[in-house]
Amino acid sequence: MDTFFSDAEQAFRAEVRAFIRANLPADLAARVRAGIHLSRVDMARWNAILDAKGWAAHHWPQAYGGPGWTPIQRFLFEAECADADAPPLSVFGVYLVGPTLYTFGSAAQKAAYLPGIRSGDTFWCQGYSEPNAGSDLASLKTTARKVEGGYVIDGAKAWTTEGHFADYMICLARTNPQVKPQAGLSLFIVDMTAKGVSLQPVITIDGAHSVNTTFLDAVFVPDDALIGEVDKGWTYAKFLLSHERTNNAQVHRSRREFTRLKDLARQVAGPAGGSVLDDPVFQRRFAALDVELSALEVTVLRVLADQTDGREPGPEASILKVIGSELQQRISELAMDVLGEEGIRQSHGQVDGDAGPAATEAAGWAERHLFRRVVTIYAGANEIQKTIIARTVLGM
Amino acid sequence: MDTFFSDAEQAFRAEVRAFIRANLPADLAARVRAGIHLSRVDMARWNAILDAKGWAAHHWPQAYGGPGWTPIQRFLFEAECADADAPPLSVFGVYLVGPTLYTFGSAAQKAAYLPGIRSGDTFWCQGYSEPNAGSDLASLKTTARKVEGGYVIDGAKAWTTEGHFADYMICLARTNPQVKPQAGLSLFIVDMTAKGVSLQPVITIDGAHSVNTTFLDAVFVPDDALIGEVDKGWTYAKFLLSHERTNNAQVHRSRREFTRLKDLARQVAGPAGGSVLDDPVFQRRFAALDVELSALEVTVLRVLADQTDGREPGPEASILKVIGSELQQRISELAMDVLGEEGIRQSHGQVDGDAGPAATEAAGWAERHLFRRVVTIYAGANEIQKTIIARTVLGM
Amino acid sequence: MRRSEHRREEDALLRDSARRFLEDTNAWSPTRAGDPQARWRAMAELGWFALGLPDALGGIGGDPAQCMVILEEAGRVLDDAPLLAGLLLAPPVLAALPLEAAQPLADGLQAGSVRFAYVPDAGLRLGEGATLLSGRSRLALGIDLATHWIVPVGSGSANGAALLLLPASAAAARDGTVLMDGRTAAALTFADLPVAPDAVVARGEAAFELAALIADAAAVGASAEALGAADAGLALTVSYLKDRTQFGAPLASFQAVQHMMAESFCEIAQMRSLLMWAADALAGPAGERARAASALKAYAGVQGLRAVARCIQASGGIGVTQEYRIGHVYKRLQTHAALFGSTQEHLARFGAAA
Amino acid sequence: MRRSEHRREEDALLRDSARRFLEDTNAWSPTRAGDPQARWRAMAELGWFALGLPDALGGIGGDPAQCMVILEEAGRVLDDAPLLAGLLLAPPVLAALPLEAAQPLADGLQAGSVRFAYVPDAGLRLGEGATLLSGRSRLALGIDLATHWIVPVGSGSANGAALLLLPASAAAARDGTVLMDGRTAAALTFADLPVAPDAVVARGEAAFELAALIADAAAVGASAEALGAADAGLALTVSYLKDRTQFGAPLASFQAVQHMMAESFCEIAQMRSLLMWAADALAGPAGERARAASALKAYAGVQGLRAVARCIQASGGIGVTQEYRIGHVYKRLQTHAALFGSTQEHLARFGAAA
Repeated sequence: MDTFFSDAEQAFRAEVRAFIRANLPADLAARVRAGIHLSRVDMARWNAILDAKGWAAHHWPQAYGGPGWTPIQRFLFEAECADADAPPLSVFGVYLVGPTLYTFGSAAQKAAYLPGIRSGDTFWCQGYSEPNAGSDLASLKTTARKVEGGYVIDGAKAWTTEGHFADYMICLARTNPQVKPQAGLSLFIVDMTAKGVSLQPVITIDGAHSVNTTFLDAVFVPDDALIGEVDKGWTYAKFLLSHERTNNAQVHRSRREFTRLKDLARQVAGPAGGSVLDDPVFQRRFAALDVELSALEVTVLRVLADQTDGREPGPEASILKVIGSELQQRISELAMDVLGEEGIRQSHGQVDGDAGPAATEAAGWAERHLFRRVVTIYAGANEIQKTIIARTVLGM
Repeated sequence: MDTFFSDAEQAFRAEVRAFIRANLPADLAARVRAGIHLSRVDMARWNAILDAKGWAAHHWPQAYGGPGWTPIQRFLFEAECADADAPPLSVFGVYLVGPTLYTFGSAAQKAAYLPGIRSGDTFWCQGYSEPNAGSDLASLKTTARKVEGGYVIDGAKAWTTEGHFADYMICLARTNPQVKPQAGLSLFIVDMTAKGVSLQPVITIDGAHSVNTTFLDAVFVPDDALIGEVDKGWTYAKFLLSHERTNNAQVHRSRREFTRLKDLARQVAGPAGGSVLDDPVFQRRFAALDVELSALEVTVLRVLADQTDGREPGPEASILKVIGSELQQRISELAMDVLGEEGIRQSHGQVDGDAGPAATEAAGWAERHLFRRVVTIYAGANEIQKTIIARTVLGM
Repeated sequence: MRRSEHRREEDALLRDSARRFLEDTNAWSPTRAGDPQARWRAMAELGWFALGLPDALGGIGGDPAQCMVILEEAGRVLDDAPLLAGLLLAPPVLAALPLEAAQPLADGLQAGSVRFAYVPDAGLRLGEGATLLSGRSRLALGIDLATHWIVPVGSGSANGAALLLLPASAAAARDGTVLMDGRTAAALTFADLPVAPDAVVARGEAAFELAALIADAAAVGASAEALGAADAGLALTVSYLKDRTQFGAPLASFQAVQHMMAESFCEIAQMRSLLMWAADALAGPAGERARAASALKAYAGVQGLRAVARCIQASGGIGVTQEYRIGHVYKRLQTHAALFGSTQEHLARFGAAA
Repeated sequence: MRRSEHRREEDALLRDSARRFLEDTNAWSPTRAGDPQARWRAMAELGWFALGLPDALGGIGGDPAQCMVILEEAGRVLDDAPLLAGLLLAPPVLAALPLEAAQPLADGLQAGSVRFAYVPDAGLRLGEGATLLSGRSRLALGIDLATHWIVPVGSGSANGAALLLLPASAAAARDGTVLMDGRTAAALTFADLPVAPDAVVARGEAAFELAALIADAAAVGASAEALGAADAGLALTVSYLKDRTQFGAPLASFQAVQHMMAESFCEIAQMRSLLMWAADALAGPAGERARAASALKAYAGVQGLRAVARCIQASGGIGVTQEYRIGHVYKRLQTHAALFGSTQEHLARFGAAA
């Protein structure tokens, strides 16, 4: 895709690459390669390194500490980070909460929270979905009742990823039950150490703990925890969800995984002698997947080019989540086929040295493969995305 | 699948094979191999040969001239016919109208019409669907008004396959507009030469004429053209549509096409030297399709075994149309990939002799491939079939 | 496949009793029996291990289709008992032994005291005058519980093939693991293990044919478990979808969800058809047996898995939690897709045979 | 791909004017101009053939992306004019000729009096001191209208490759046919045709590289037409679905139908992305150019075709009639899937290059 980038952009890319090579701790990269659920400490370490360089909040405006990059530069930065197995930045803090705060928050909120997000000192989680409202956000039941000096929040939030090490939750709650469902919601900052907040771990299909159910039992939040205006939360939340749509494509991570998987397939013995990648059937499957991934990369670039040039996003922005999530699943499905029996082992007898690449990488692939079932469900299930495409883009 | 059949059934199969080998005219088989839309003369010829042997109406009860075969014997008979490239029997006469008449018709109707269907002397077409009611039969607009001595039918029928050479139409018309849509329909026999019947050819995507729109302009039919009771037509029509569900699977035709295509792939030069079938990617595609086709064959046999043993059809009967039609399309799609440039030629320079098998067979495959788009649409579009499966089998 | 009314009634009775036992005692059940060996003996008391054994060894006739009923039911509850080897693979091995050697093993099998594990070949070989066993196996299920190992050696060709029946006390390095679906398994490595003459069930052509039969039967049996798991998974999902309301209506009422489940139903029905063919073909000639087994295994590994993935998708968030059962169904099918020959291997073999 | 605002405005103007002309004069239009040569001259008068030509030959800069605008618009109306060769392939061929030979051809191209056809190589060879042309080509479009043939020879390797520009009066047996999509095409067979020295545009490495560029450009241009056809087909279908009522509601209101169309939309959007990459890459190094062209061609042949098949399905019965346009869109995409290298060939090449 090199023809897409200007000489200046290529130079920028080289600068990013050099910085990462010099500054990304090797043990961190190794952990990224091996698994998927990173600890808070892991993520904070890399966040701090980037922050020192001024690159942590790389898609924020310069006024709020961003580096002032174009969307294309951000794309290249993210591509290089993925290529180098750098930890992902916290999705919630950097990608979702930051933009919400600098767009809708008060001056005091910006001052209080943005620096911590940038530096990686504070972590955030998201309190949108509820146990009885999966993709149907308009039916939220959590309430925030106005009291002297603040609000009292009652309810439960489902799928609070990283909630068990987050400092704050950005929480959607019903402040007005009289109006139609979408209209009476407001957005709050909830301190996760506040009285009445409790978590129940949700172990996911991969056997890991990254998700929780969060119970909010008469949690008091002060007035200045309200973001923007009361009853406007739905508008802000929608903004949030649509703001980083290109992030939903996960195209850099998918490209990196694809490349690693292809390397692995070159080393794993195939059924007919030679490597798996010597099998023409596997070759062709890799090629077909690569074609679709290449197309997605260009689609992301098209959306970013529109952003760079200040145009409205074209209809192709709406397909990123659907295509991106399906490709993530297809890559890990292919990985399971490449790995064969190694892929279903949760432990390996001789991982120290001569067990071969399949044994060393298998556990990570299997975990990712299982957890990957979630990507077509979260952030608006793909069926909902398709309905949205049909209705809003095609006018059906 | 040989383990499925008893020794007696294997012997029956051999008898059928011997009869076909001795009696199927070679020119007829050649025409079946080459194209898809047979003339009335072609079909009648083979029908007459079978009728002389007592095998034409092979799934009718013996009381009406059937040979008294079990469903499994019928399966084997049809498999042998397909294997030998025998022309298909008229779907409408033998498969649909015959069973309707011997089940619901009067003694006079049975005597008048069944022999001609058996012998191939009379051809029938189906008048269910209408220009504004595709898969939604309950919304039919054609009316039959009671008059002295009979009914006057007004309306239009869509997709009357073989209507241009049919002698009779079995026609669903509204006799009672007062009741709910399904309740007021009746089933009539319409003489295609009657005053007021006119046809407009519908050329299909393959460029051929097998389908028509039939206009019924004040067509008088006598009282004895009514099948069964007035206003009960919907019940009869549903019976008709569900009666030969195994026929919708088209499994014998698909198996025959698959075998022929594989033979062809052995002879056509592949991209990397050798034949197309020497390419492991094509090999695997053939294998994957063969697996699904084998599964469908067993599914059909399961339904037939239930029939043989007098059990209610199991839920698997409902999937035959969906799976069967999708496989038909996948076979012809694979054919286009096997044929390459030969597949898009409507004519071939040197079809006499040394043009090679691709050139000789290409036109037939291309026509079939195009016409094949229809199989997931007709007889209840597959989307409707899936809704039926979800509602009736899964109770959703 | 075409079972008489009588056999069908027998199958139904067997299915009911197996389902009751398995539901009451499996890992998902609150009343689960704690001791795997005791549970195994209870299964034996139900007569399961007589189903596949020939009359001559005190069994009841050797009908693979009845064994499939048990395996399918075990799959429904995601049972982790390694039933496959005892039900399907031991009978042909015992039938190949001299009666005096076979009878005590058959008796023990039926009593639950003799328990077999199948150790799939991955380049095992006999050296030194065909008496020393070396090499590494593929993953074997049920090694922990087994008293005897069924070990095909050099099974790639008739020349030099042997089929061994080794005591589980034989010296072997066990590279054990917990599998994706929670069961345990191990690859065994032998290093010049002396093989006693009476441990050799068959040699040469006979061993080659027996090993092929066993490999096919393992593929079919594993797929029967997968089918049971998938079928129960679909039922669970449909039931959940009827209860769960979103956007003001039960999920089951949405057309897209209905079509997803209809597609999974079609795939599972087709998988059942292939199982019926393959179960039938296990008793027939090797060519059709191999074709049917590979067709089933390949289908289970692609369409079967896809049918279950669709159930997860339709279930939404709950579908990806550890506590909900559908994810475990997925893991069972994914595990079986990798065991006993991969999808691609089976598809290639099926294609080559046609 | 990343076009300046200025270029984007130019593209939009070009698209509008091309669409107007093509809609007014194509085979589906009631006011269609009867004479293909006259229509061709009208296209030339619109300046289309200057778009791809370099300044030095009187063109306006050689931007493949603008040529793609024309081809996409031609695809939208399923135009049967063989534009590809003149728009995309002639410019690099003319640029490789000496100026005095190229200029009159470039002038004629822009005037509409010189019309090129691309005769794809399928084992053509030059014998007898590289002066006698023999062998058979693949199917070539626009042979009837062409005045000149672009003929790559021995293009499988640099060694012995040549690129010829032959007058359409050259002796060749034409194995002509009507294609599935209604256009005419022919495979040419040459039997020791003497080739004049000035008919040889390039030899050896240069010819090999030029032939590769042309083959890639043909794959990309054909896919641009396919994209236009598919995009217009989707719009037509969506519009039909909004009008057509079944079961008491517009078809467009059914969730299953909505999802089908959303999936087609996704595929067509992805195809457009690949076209933008490939159009860009045509001006770049051979490696990325080949990869991008093959990615696009393979995608158009599978997902593009599938997107249109879904439109037929959603349309129901009318979708399979000759009089309705969507079936013709399908035929165009199926035809393009077979021309200029099959899907599998392109996928294999893409995979090998990665």
